[in-house]
Amino acid sequence: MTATPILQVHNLSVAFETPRGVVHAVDDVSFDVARGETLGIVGESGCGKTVTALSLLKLIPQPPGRISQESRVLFDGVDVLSLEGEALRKIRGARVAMIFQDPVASLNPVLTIGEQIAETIRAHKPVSRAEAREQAILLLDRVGIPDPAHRYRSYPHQMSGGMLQRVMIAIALSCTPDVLVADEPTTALDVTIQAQILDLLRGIQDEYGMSLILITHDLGVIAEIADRVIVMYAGQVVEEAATETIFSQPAHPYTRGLIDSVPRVDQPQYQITAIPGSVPPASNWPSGCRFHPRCPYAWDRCETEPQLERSGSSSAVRCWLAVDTDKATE
Amino acid sequence: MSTSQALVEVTDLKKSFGTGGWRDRDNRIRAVDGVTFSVAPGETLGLVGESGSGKSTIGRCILRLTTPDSGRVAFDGVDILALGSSEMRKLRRRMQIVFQDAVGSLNPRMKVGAAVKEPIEVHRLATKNEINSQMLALLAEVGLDPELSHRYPHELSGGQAQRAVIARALSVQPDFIVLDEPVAALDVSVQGQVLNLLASLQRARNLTYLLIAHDLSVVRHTCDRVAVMYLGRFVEVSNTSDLFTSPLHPYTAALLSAVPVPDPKKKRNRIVLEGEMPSVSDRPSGCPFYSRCPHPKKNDQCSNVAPELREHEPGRLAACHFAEEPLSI
Amino acid sequence: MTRAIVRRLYQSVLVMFVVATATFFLIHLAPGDPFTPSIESANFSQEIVAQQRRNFGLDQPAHIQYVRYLQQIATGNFGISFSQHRPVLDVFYDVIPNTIVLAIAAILIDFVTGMTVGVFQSTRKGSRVDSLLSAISLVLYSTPVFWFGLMLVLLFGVTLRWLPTAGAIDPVVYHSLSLPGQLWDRIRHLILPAATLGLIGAGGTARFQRSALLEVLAEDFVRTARAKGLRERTVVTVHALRNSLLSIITLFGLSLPALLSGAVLVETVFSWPGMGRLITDAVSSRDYPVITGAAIVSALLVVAGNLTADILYRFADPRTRTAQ
Amino acid sequence: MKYFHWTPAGWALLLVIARWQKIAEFLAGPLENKMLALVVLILIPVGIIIALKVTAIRKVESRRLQLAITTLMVLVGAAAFAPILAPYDPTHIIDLANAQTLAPSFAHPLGTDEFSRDLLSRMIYGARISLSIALLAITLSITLGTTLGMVAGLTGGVTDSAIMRSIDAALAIPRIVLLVVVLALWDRRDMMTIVLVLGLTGWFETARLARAEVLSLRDRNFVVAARASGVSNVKILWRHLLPNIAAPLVVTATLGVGQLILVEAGLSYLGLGVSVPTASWGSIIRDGRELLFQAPWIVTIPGFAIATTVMVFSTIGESVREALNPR
Repeated sequence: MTATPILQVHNLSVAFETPRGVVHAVDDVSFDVARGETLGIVGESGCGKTVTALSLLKLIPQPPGRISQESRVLFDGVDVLSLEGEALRKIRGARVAMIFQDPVASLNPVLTIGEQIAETIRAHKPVSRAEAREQAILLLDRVGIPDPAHRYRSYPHQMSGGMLQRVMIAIALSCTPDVLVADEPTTALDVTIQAQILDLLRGIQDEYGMSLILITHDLGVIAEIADRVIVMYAGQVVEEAATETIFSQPAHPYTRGLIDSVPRVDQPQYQITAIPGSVPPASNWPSGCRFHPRCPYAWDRCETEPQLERSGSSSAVRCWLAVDTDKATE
Repeated sequence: MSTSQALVEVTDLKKSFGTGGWRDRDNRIRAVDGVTFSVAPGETLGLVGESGSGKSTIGRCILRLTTPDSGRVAFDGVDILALGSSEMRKLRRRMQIVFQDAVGSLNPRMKVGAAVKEPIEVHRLATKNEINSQMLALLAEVGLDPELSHRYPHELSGGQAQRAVIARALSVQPDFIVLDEPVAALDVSVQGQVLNLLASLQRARNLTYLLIAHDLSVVRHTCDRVAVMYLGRFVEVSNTSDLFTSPLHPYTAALLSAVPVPDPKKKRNRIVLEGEMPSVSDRPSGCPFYSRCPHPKKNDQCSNVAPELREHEPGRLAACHFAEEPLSI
Repeated sequence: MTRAIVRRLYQSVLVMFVVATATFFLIHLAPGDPFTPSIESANFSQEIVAQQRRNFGLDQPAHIQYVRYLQQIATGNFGISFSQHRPVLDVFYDVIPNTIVLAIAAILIDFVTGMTVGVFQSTRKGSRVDSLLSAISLVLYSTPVFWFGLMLVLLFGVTLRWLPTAGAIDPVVYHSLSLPGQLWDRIRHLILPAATLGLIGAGGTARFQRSALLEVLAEDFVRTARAKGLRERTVVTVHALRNSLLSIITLFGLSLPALLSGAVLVETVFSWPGMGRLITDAVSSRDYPVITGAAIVSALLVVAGNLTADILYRFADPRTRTAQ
Repeated sequence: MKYFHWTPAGWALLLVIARWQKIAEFLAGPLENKMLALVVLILIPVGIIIALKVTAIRKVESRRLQLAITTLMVLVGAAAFAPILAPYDPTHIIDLANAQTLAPSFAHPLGTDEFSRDLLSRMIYGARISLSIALLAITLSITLGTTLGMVAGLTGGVTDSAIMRSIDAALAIPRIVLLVVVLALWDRRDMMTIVLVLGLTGWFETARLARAEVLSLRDRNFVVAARASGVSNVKILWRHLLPNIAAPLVVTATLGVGQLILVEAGLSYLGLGVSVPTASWGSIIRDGRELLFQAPWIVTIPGFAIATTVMVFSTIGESVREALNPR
């Protein structure tokens, strides 16, 4: 592990033009990912986590999307957002790979799964058709698909969601990337299959030594797999900390509320402390601190927007409580 | 209604769906394959299982939204499958359903207020003058701003829509509500609100719930008793606290251990199941769980003889030959 | 898969049966007797009319008429043409090849231009070229096909004098030409009618292809393909186009009746000796055996075309080709 | 009020003053004329209001849509008040011996046909024929198609297959061929015949659409929830199904008007439209085709009119569809 992070995101802001006005999906998001690290990004629907993930590979359709001028996504020192054409293509899938939430929709229904793996290999490596096929079968075997040589010729509709997510992982692994971005990889799957996929992700990360960015709304998944966590709310990063710290000493009221509002399978609970209100729509963020209309600790200072304050190398929080320690102890 | 009697009693319920035309009799999928249970008044029974286990089909059969192939469903002592359509319509007032997809459960062309009022009008539960005030009272009861009665469903957030759906279900003053994944589609921070609302409504109105869910933590929080389903059958039925601390069936154990816990310090004995739930159309001859069972003692008996759902401890049933030697989690 | 095709075949037979039945009732419910020739063909011999009536069994009770009628249709016996004094089937043998040649040429123009333009547009969505081509395709889509034909006649036949505007061959010189010369003569005659029919159709096809491809381009698997680092060309051709082809095949099946409808009008404009021209001529001479026969034959063409499209679709889409 | 402008209103007022004598004649004239005006004047604004309402909800605004609606209003005005606006009697032949085709001039802005009939007047009267036929026929076919499609979708079983197989058969015969077979039976065709025949042969696709929509809605949760609340089938049909299939039907209807105008023009071109001497745009082209070389304007002008009208309906229909599309 070297000191320089493999991926650095600086001031990422993404907006979308819609018929109802401009939607600021992601607002000034910054974070680093070290080599070999697992970074968890947690947040609810509409908090901007998927848009952030797609921006890492410049996969936001422009228009209607718009990535601001100040935004930088430095992969190994190169700004991905400034790349075009071949240079961009050589990073996508080869050095930074992605898997998505819905494996059924994410695979092309009219191509065999084998072809979809092999074409990725051939897009990045100078190998023959037969060699790509061989490698694809090995990958299918690696991700735990039984009878891979036979399955190579299967179409997506012939396989279950769990198997297809394995295929997606095989595609992602095909060029041994430095970073794997997994956007809600287990949300569409049953819980026993989710356990299998998480095991697989952990296994390949150990084996290939890649960095993993895991995006999810499920705090349990984060607790199991992430080294470090970023909590997003309403298009912004509200808290960043090591996984243990986030769960033992959540600094932001939103993080705390989120942890308290999920029922636990491992211990009985008689009342859940729910966060009041609902997630604001991206077209209309609240002014000031975006969480303050739902925050139990909000006071007049929260009418103005707090900044993300760093404390130490790996933790940061966007809350006036963290600044105003007198108030916090009250 | 006597309290000792079960409110809902289901006996040997079976339901299968055809895949092809009427000629493919052999190709039918047995979604629910002989299920027996009862729900006591005021109780919450949880129905847990992975997708395709048949849990939603049971909910629909109980409300006769689909007609089961065989078996008996008794509501407050009345066999609802034998009722004529007009008697059934009257009985519908006492049993309601709440779906996962809240926005989709509301007519997109009908304002929220009208949707809540409709069942009251249908069953003539209030005079014309009272309907509006009743509707507003219901909205208040579920924690919705009366202003929202003039909105269309697509103008609501998921949580608000689910509250409106609950208000509509309450409008006929039912005794029994089937909750089919009521919070699965909601944001994490909103799930808790809706669960708390359901719990307080149950206390205030003495409601009986059948909660269908795949999320075990929600079930643990909400239910008095839990039935675990696998391939259209019950593999375990138990009171909630025992089920979650010492499951008898290896599938329940595996299911529990697979749920990620939001506590990085907690290290558990993790059972990761091999493979996937077999397709319901080619059901194995012995124990349906045989192919994936992690139990160290599984043997030929398991592959040949399907275990019966038997009572192993008072109030605890399991369908496993080795229920006496459960896996630890 | 084979079972599905067999079922479609059986359905097609059923459809043809209903078509035949419907035409039967149409004839019998018609005000007056369709086998009474109109004024123009009044000099027609009573003998032939009587034979015609016997042929269609008009002297028999209704149910026997119906069964006999179905038998006749099934054996391809549509009666005798009033105006041409010979079996309708023979008349059809002369004209159907012409219509099929015209239809195939039009389909080629229609789908090649339409799909090319549609694909081009969807890769440049929102650009100026896109809006221009959209406007052109809307105009074509909204233009009456016969009028477009007349405009082409006016331009290429009258003003520029590049191409012949009537018939399938040049009646004066055709038979003195060499074989390649004859072929060239036929092609020259084909160009304007086929272009009329094809370009009008291409307007609709382009609009359809554009929206079909845009829809596919918004799918998740296209995003996956981009995330994998495939070339944009590959993303569009291999991933998106192949999926949009499925809906184009469906469109092809659906557009056949419209194409034949258009052919009726275009053949009239260009005096093209095909089915359409035959039908309009038959109408003016009240040649009812030809009219009903033409309805059944064109339905047969449509049903056959639909069956082809359906089988093609089943081969193109693995989801219907291989069972779960 | 967005589509209301004072300038055209002023022009309209001037027109009323200038031609008040014709207006009096029109009001005292035959009932048929007034009925036609009423039909056109009612159906189109209702359609426009629905279209605007739908598009306004989703904020689909475009110059194209505005242009289309303005053009449509001009067409509708012309069609409804043809007797008032037309400068000449469209069927009046001045003097058969001296009849001649005149090129466009000040007296005859669009020229005359071979019988010296004023083309502008014939075009204006043709507009009402083409529009009324298309509008009445679409009303008939949408009503018929919706009813039968919903019946098929809701009852299922034998009724469903019988209706669907008949529709398959009817759609297998190319529209023009089917119409030719039917229309050839009539010797004289008045407007109502054409409307009836077009309406009765035009509902097949609507029925398919209505059936498909009903089938997809039938299992949607809000319908299931209504059933679970004990709502009767009739009420489910009226309150839950019909309002939800209305939108796609409006789109089909709007696009269908355009197609009907094309079909009607085609029939008139074949000589199977409304019997002479009443002018329709298609029959003007038919009359003019012999003079294609000498008087090309006779053929050219009605074609532009047809294409414009169809484009107007296509544009409105597609805007509505776009507004309804969730994406």
